[in-house]
This record gives sequence, C-alpha cells and structure tokens, in this order.
Amino acid sequence: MSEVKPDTRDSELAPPALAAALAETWRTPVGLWGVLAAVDHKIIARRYIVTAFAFLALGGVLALLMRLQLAQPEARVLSPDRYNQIFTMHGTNMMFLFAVPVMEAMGVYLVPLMVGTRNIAFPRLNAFSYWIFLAGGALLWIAFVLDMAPDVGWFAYVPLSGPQYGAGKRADIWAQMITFTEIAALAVAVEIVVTVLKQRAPGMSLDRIPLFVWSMLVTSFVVIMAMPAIVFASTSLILDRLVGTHFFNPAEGGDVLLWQHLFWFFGHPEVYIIFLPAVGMVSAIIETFARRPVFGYLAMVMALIATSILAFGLWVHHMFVTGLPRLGQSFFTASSMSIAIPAGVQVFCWLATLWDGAPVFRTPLLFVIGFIVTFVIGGLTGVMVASVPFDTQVHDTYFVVAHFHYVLIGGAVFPLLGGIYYWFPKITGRMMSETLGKCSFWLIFVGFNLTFFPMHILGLAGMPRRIYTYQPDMPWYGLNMFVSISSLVLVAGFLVFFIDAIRSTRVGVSAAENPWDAPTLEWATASPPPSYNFAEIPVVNGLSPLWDQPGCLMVASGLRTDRRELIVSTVAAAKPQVREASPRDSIWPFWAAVATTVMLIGSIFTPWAVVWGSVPVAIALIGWFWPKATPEDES
Amino acid sequence: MRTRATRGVLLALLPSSVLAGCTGWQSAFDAQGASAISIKQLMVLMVVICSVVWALVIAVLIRALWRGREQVERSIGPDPVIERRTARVVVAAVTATVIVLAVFTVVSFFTTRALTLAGHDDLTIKVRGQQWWWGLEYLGPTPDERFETANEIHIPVGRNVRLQLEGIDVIHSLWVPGLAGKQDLIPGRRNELTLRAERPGAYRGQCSEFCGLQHAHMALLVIAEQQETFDQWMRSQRERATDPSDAEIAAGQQVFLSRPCAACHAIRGTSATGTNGPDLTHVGGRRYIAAGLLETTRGSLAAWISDPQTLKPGNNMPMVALSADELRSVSAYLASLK
Amino acid sequence: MRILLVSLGVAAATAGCQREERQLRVDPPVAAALDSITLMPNGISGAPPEIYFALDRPYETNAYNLSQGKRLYSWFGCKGCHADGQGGAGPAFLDGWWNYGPEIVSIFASIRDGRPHGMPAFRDKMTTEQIWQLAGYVQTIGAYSIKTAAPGRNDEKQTRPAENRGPAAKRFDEGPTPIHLDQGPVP
Amino acid sequence: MKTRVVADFSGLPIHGFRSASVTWWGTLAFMLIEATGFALVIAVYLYLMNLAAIWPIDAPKPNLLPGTLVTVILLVSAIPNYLTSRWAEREDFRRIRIGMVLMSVLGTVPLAVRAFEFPALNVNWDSNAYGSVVWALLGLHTAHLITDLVDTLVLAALMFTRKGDNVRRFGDVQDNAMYWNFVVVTWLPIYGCIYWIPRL
Repeated sequence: MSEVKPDTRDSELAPPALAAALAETWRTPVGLWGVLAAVDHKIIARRYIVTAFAFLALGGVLALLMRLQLAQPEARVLSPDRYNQIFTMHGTNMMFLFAVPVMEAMGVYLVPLMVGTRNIAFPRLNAFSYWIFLAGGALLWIAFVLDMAPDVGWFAYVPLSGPQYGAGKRADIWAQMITFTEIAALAVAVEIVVTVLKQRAPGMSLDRIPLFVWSMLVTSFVVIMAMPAIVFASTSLILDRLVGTHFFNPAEGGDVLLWQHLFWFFGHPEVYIIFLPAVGMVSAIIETFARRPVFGYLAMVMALIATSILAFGLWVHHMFVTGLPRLGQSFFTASSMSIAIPAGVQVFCWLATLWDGAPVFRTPLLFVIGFIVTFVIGGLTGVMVASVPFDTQVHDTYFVVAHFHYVLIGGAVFPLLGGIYYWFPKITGRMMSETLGKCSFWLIFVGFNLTFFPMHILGLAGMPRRIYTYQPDMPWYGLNMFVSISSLVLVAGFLVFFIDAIRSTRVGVSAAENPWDAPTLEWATASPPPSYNFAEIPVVNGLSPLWDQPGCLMVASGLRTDRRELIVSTVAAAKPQVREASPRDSIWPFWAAVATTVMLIGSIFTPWAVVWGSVPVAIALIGWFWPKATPEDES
Repeated sequence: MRTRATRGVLLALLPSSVLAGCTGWQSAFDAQGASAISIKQLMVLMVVICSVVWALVIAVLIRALWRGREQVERSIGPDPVIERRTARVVVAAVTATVIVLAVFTVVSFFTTRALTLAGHDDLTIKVRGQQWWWGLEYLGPTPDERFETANEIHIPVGRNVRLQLEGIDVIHSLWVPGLAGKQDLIPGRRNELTLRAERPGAYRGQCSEFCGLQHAHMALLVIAEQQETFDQWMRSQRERATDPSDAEIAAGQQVFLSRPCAACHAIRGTSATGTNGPDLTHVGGRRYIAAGLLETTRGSLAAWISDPQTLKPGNNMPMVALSADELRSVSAYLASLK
Repeated sequence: MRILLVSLGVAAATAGCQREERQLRVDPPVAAALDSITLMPNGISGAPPEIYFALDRPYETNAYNLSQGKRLYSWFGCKGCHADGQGGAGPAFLDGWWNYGPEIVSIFASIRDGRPHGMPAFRDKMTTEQIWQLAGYVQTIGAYSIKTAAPGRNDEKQTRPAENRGPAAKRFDEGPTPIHLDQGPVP
Repeated sequence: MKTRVVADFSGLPIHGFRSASVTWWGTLAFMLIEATGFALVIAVYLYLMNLAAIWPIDAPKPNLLPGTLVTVILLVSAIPNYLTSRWAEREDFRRIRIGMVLMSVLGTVPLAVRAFEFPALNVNWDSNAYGSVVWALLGLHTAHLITDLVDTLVLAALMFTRKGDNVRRFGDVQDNAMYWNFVVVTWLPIYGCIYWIPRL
C-alpha cells in the first residue's frame, strides 16, 4: 500500500480513491494476528452472533435429551445426576450464553450502523467482551463434558448450591461463569450507551433515533443497573463456599432468602434485557414490511422506558410462596400486573401500524406475526402468575415452564429469527431463501405451540418443574409423550433455519444496498458494509432518512482519511462536537481476557488467585491503554 | 412416516389426556380443599377473560393483515385524520387493559384475604422437609400425645389443620394441589400453611422446589377422613409397634435391630431409635414407601431394601448386604407394622 | 504442541471426572471387595484392597464421597466424642496427630472395628461404602495439605474453618492437653 | 446510493474534554455500574442488620481511628485532585506533573492506613454474617482504591515520558480525577455504614 499522506480530507478524494483510503485506514489485519486483534464492531458482532447460535444449538440438544427422558414415566435415559446437570445447563446456557449475548450482539452490529457512525465506542472493550464471553461459555461446556457441570438450577438457590449441599466445584463453575458473562454484558452495555448518546449522526436528535436503537439503549441501562446484583450474588456464593463467609448461613446471621432477593433483583430485569431488544427488532421489521413508520413513536419510546423502570419493581413475584408478608405481596401483584400496560401499548401500536400499513408477507414479517400470536399468550399467562393465589398453584410447575417459553421463544426468539432473516443480507451481502424461510417459520411456529401449549395443562395437572422423571400412575404420560414428539417438529424448524443460514452465506442471491426498501441508515451503505461503514458521515433530518429522500443520502465532509475518525455529537440534539479518533486494532484486549480468565478460574480453587492473578491483568491493561504513536493519538 | 402416524394417534388422544390432566389426583382443577376451591374460581375467571382478550387481539391482527393486502404502494406520509382516529382506538384499548388489570388485582387481593382461613386451629402438625422425604410430627396438647410419622398426613374433614413448615437441609415446597396452593419449607425460617379438606379422599402432593437428586420422588399423601376414622387413626399411631406375631416376623425384627437399619430408623417399642430416616413404627399401615415411590407391600419393601439406589438413585438409604432369608424376614416384619 | 495439548486435556478430563463423578450405587461385589482390607498386626496402617486403587481411591479424592462422609459424621453421632474435629471424650482430628497413623485404611479399621478406650465398632451400623466415605472425610479433617475436593463449611454455627481451608493443623489451637496419650494404642 | 454533501466538519476540533469526550461518558457509565454495586452491598448490610437481633452480631464495635483517618485523608486528597483536574483543563503540563505525583502519594497513603482498617473491624469475615458483609464492603472499596491508584501511578509515569505532553493525556488526567472523586464520595456512605450504624 502506498504511504498515506497525513491530514488527507475526504473532500479531497474522488469516491473510489476515498473508499480505498478509508479501507486502508480501517482495515483489520489478516491472519491469526488479525483474528485476535480485530476491533471492528461488525467482525466482533458476527463472532458473537455465530457463537451464541452455536450455544443455542447445544442448548437445544440438551432440551431434546430432557424431552427424551420425560417422554415416558420412570425412563432411564438419563441418571438424575445427569438430568440435573442438563436442565441447569439448558437454562444457564440459554439465558447467559445465548439470549443475552445474541441480543447484545445484534445491537453491537446494528447500532453503529443505524446511528450512522464508523465503529462502536470503545471497540477494544468490545473485543475484550467477546473473548471473556467465549471463555465463560467454554468454561461451562468443558465442565459439562467433564461431568462437573453445575447441577443446582440456573437460579442456584442456596442452600442447595451452598457449601454444605453443593459438593465439588460445580456450583463454583456456575457462579464464575456468571461473572464472565456479566463482565461481557456490562462492557457491551457501556459501549452501546456511549455509542447511542455520543456517536449519533449529526441531526439524529433524540426523537429521530430508530426504535431498535432506543430499545438497545434502554436495555443497556437495564443491564447496567441489574447485572451488579448477580455479580455480587455469585461472588458471595463463591465466598461462602471457598472462604467460609456466612451471607447465606441462617445459623450465623445470614439468610437463605437474601440469595433469592439478589438473584431475582437481577433475574427479573434479565427477562426484559432479552425482551426489549426483540421489541426493537419487531418495530424495525414491522415498519419496513408494513411500509409505514411505526404508529405512536413517542408512546413506543415511553413504553420501553416504563418497562425498564417497572422491571426493577417486581422481582418478589418469583418469591410468592416463600412466606413473605402479605402486604408486600399485594404490592408486587399490582406492580407485576402493571408491566402489562406498556407491553399492551406496544402491541396495540404494532397492530395499528399493520392496520394502516400495506403489509408485505416476507419471512421476517411472518416471524413477527408469529411473535404477536405467541407473545400475547405468554403475556397473559404472565398476568395470571402475577396474582398471588394463582401463583401458589402454578409456581414451579410446567405452567410456568410454558409461560416463560412463550415469553422467551415467542417473545424474543421469534423476533430474533425474523431479525436474522431481515438483516442477513446486510450482514453477509446475500439473501436468505424465502422458501426455506417460510418452511422454517411454519415448522417452528407449529412445533413451538404443540410443544409448549400442553405444558400449561401439565402444570395445572400438578406436574412440578425440574423433576427428572414421574411415576406411571400420574396422568401425565400422554401429554408428555405428545410434547416430546412435537419438540421434534420444533427442532426440524430450527434445522431448516440453520441449513438456510449456512447455505445462504455461500449461494444466496446477492443483496443490494437496501433490498427491503427499509427506512433506516444501516441500509444506506453497501451489503455487507465496508470496514468504515460509511464513506461519508450521514446527516439526518427525519425519523426515516431513506424514505424521506429516496435514493439520495445527505452527508457531511471534512473528516480525515489517514486516521480513524468519526463524529462525536451532543446527547440531545446530536450537534457535531468533535472529530474524534477511534482506536486501531490491538492484541491487548485478547491478552487482558486471557489474564482475566486465568484469574477468575483460579479463584474457584484458591482465593489467592485474585492476588497473583491481578498482576497479569494489570500488565495487560497497561499495555492496552499505553499510548502508541499512531495518528489516532494526535491532538 | 412412523412418527407422523404416532402423532396422528396422539393428536386424537390429546383431548382425552387433557381431561385426564384436569381430573388427576394431583390436579389444581380437582379442588377439594377450601383454599384450592377459591383459587380455582379465580383461575377460571382469569383464564376465561384472558382467552377473550387473546381472541380479540388475534381478530384485530387478522383483520389488519387482511385489509392491507391490496395496497401496493408504500404510504408516503400517514394521513393525520386517520392517525387521530387510530390514536383514539389505541387509547381505548390501553384503557381497557388498565381496567382488566385493575379487576384482576382487586379480585386477586380479595382471594388472598379469603385464603387466610380464619379462627382456631384444630390440629397442628410439624412438617420437616428433608432430602427426600417428609418428616411429620403431630403436636398434641400434651407431650405423650405427640407422635412421629412420615410422608402421609391424615387430617379430619372440614377442620382447619395448621402445618408448621421447616426446611431441614435445603429448600423444599409443600404442594397438595387438590387442597391448597404451595408454601416453601426454608431452612432458618418458619412458614405455615393451613389445610382444610371439604371432602374425604386421598390427595397427592409433591415437593415443588428443586431440592437435589431425588426431587422427582418426594411425594406425600394427604388423607382426609371423617372425624371418627381420624381419631381412631390418631390413637393407633400413638401406640408402640406391635410385637412379632410369628417366628418369621420375629426373625425379621432381629435382622432389623442387628443390622444397620436401626441406626437410622426408629420403631417405637424396640431398641431402634435412629432419626436419620423416617419413623417406621407403623410403616406397614402407610399406603406408600420411600416418599410415594412404591405402594406398600411386602414385595415392594423387599425390593426397596435390597436395592434402594436403583429405585431412587442418590437417596440416603444405603444398600445393605442382606441374605435372601434376612431380606424375606425383614420385609415381613416391616409389612406387619400396621 | 498438539500432543501436549491433547494429553493435558485428557489429564484434566480424567482428574475432573473422578473428582466430581457421583457414584450413587456401589455394586454388592465391589462393596464386599472393599471390605477386605489388610491391616498390620498392631492395627496401625495396612493396605486397602486392590479394587480401591482400581477405582482410583474414590474415598479420598471424590468431592461427592467426601461430602457424604461429612453428612454421615453428624448422622452417626461422631460429634458426641470428637466434636467438629477438636476432640472431647475422643481424640481430636484437627491437630493432625493420628494415633493409628494417617492412612485411610487405619481410619477405616478404627470406624469399622472400633478401638480401645471407647471407640465403638460401626460394623453393624453402617455399610462398607458409608464407612469408607466417613473415613475419607475424617482424614480430610486432619489433612496436612489442602484437598481441592474437600467440603466447605456447614450451614450451622461455625466452630472452626471448613475442611477446604485446611491444612487443619495450622489453624488448630491445641489447648492445654494437645495429645491424649491415654487414647492411644494399647501397648 | 447517491450522496449530497450538506455540511463540512473539517473545522471541528479533534479532541474534546468532559462531555465532548467519549471516554468521559464511558467512565461515567462504569461509575454507574459500580455505584449500583456499592448500593447493593449497603442494602445487603441493612437487610442483614434488619434480621439480626443484635447488631453487630457477636463482635465489639469496629475501632474508629483507622477508618476515620482514611476518611480524612480521602477528603483532604479531594483538594489537590480538584486542582490537578483544573490544571489539566488549562493544559499546564508542569503543574499536571506535580499534581499527578501528589495524587500518587495521596492514593498510596489511604491504602496503607486501610491495611489497619481490616483488623480494626474486630471481626473476621468467617465469624458471622456481620463479619462477612463488613469485609465485603471494605474489600469492595479497597479494590476501587487499588484500581484508581494503579491508574494514577501509570498516568503519573506517562507524564514523565515523551508521550505525556498531549491533550489526550490531559483528558485522561481529568477522567482519573473524576474517578478519584467517585472513590472518595462512595467511601462516605460505606464509612457511615461500617463505623456509625453499629453505634446508633
């Protein structure tokens, strides 16, 4: 490559030369070094998404194993010990290694594009976050292969997970895996918050932010407020187990329910951490395929914010049968019911959008329709379990299993799959197959309902959760067999999806810049986007920039091409403030992640690992932040 | 092909299994206790209203998708008149949502209040949840009226029975759907649950908080019976174990007392006073052994004693090496303890 | 390099498996074989049966067995004489002083057959597997080095640091009469 | 897609201070995370206190001297910290160097006194739940002291290399000063919790 002249402005270059200059400045090195040092948000997000879907597939295999065991009474496919490990793994894996990361990864990929910037804020932190996430996932799954996976449920209630009853290192592995994934999630949350607040394209004032970006912003704040609770909870669990603290020991002044308070103070917002990004995807898809802006933009944003605030006020509804005072329970019934109001507002606004729109029935929209049908069921059963008396009959039964799968699969995975079909051309440059897409939608939709609807009935018929088997004289056999067979339909649907996705990366029809005629900025650049996202920074003066001026994008010039430059703008009005530099690729986040991994895993075995382990972490961090002589460090 | 055929059969079977589910002896919809009945009414109300709500949403969704089919062009800017009209409809829908939720909250609150079964407690039973069985202690007015039993609660019909719930090791949850909602047994905390059966019968319950390896096999039975039958049962339970009536049973008692059995189990009236396992003084009179695992017969007792770790892997009953004769006589002895 | 990685992985796998595996049922022939230990004539030290090594010393290294042993320790009244390892009517374990030597086989023999000065035999109260589990746990109380598989504290009043924070001897306040000579072997 | 240039940003500065800096917002977000963490541990402290019949459980009240000393040092350090931040804003390189050295000292001293605070709690982390939670509170804050001290030391060292005289470094100095203020401010409720609530 030719030597780049310092202080070259984009306005001095013709479009091909500009693209070449930017590609040189923003490129990620090739080879192993490039893989380990990459900081491009698109590369990191792609890794994140692929890894999370791999964990989804593994978690699905676990679910199948459980259905195999439960298909018949007193089956001996799995031992109780293995079954307990498997259902713990399934829950932990799906929540911490699939749902949260995949939603954040979609945000990492899309938010910078949607707000019209060139990379996410703190790209090196982003790289670090992925490595830490990967290490956490590997820790859990390697433990599973070694027959030492956690077996205490994804909620790890003490005393079962405590020092006395949780023999071995299984619960410690669970707790430390939590720390890994929470560090990763918190890092991404910080990046997204700062990207949305400070790196929006000039003119993208708060009321012009796409709804998906709003949902990621709100989600990130929920992550920031909720995750510290679980980090402290899992740390205190390890302390109880390893160095003999007494947080959860009633005989020494601790309390068993303290764990549940801490866990659910995080655990309930967790559901919204998964659900809110999905809501954003639904809004994005509906807007494009109903071919009009979402009805009630302000109401939608307010609903997102209201949900995120209410999410912190209803954790006790997971503890209705623990014998807490009745007055408090009534308060939490009221607050749990009230979160249905913002959910209702959003559903009504989407319906209104479809009503006044001109829907085009492509696969993404099908998934969104499937989402409305199933999510409303999940929401309504959610209202049911918010009632204390109702809950005392269905708590910890298959009714609740049905309820949260309706909310999490119906409410989050359907929009996610719709989102994958929708953004796949942007991410890979190729379309997914419409035929296979419809096929997978119907298999998943039908299979899902046949699998999970009967579980409501099983729960009411008295079948508790987390049992590895049941006796032949219980009247649950027929439905369990039915559910197990139906789950094969669901699996077939996911197989078609995976085949379609893998196939389309190679042989899919090439996608244009904006194949769906969508209104938001990510469609204003090539598919897949170049490393620098936009050759010139877009300027926005409406909610739907690509619809307001069809075929023409307003941009700003004056940025340097010889260093990684992007625009920092004001929080509310998005007025440009600074031409800030974005860091180049670096190997240090990888080393920092390795050092952190060694420290965290070591601390399962000895508390001294925190002391000696922090030295390499500190060295890696100093290496990370020590200024290098690059154009980005100029001032 | 075969799966599809099976599925067809199963689809046909579905309605019948649904019905079976609702009438099972561990079903929340087969309510025979005061609490369970009022909860059932609440559940029916909520399920019906929610079904209507869902149907309305789906109807609107279908209509919305249908009417937009003919439009080809993207609407450039929404018509403000139509937008205002839509806004009114959305506001009305949200208002309706708020009203329904308010009704649910109020009804749920009053049901909760009604669940507090008022007044005197006729009978108090201490329930100790432990891995993986239920220890029971009937508390009488005087110490010698107290007695221990396990896994089978007898209660008189039409009277309030107070259960004092204690978690011995980890958290368990007592749930007898036919009589009342569940309540947790938490180490270091004291919870209570009041049961009142309106009709005689046997109501099955099961631990519903995950408690380790054998959470699946931690059932209990509540037997509601008329006052006289109940009193008679109480009297017989207070008695010491019956003395062996024949030689084989006597030999069985000898095996029980000289082998590890007696270290963990108590049989009142003998030298067996262990407390790690269930009290076996009247084990032959209980319907099930091993917390609802097997019906009590001499054969099932023998099977259980000879290989507890195959029948209920991970439970705390060890596999004691007994000869065939020892096994025969000890099971005869236990079956004789009515 | 690759061979090194693979062998490391295999080593970790085998170590991990045995440490965490939960052997819930011991086959009766195995249990019977585990009962036939050989002991030196003075009752101090000896050799466990071959099968004990074939199973890779499960009662010393397996976390589940050790925690089961801890449960049995309180279930079978050991605390009555030995407290939480501090000793009382019976000798202490925490001081790391073993009257019959620190080998698990001696501890097994002590529990199974009893010892002079008041240690009863548990042969008829516990199964062989239980005695092994208990012996493994008792050995952990007075271990000289930390075992990764050792149990944590119990959910009860704490009287001493838990076994996994050993070695116990370092943390034990021996008090005025550190070693109960009168509880030792019969000369 | 066709593009139309509607604005020219070539005149914008290439580095911003405070709210115009991305790093500043990142620091703020991390402070929010950590503040939530502190608030939670304090909530746990109050929760356990609420459950206990007597508080502190089975332990004498903590000795006031070392904790109060740390409080005083931290409060005093806020003044040079403020000055350093001001000098950084004025890009006064010589004074920044002095300020960073001063802050390195003022970061090390409370940490040294902190070493005496743990024994002054008069309870061990494994004695009971009270001991566990006060150790957790103090440990958590100490971790923040150490983190910020390392950051300060590294920045101070940077100031004496040839990369020091750079507006970006001055921004880092400001962010570091803001973080130190956070460490000082969060200490006050923790100090009240550990030392004064048992005396109420």
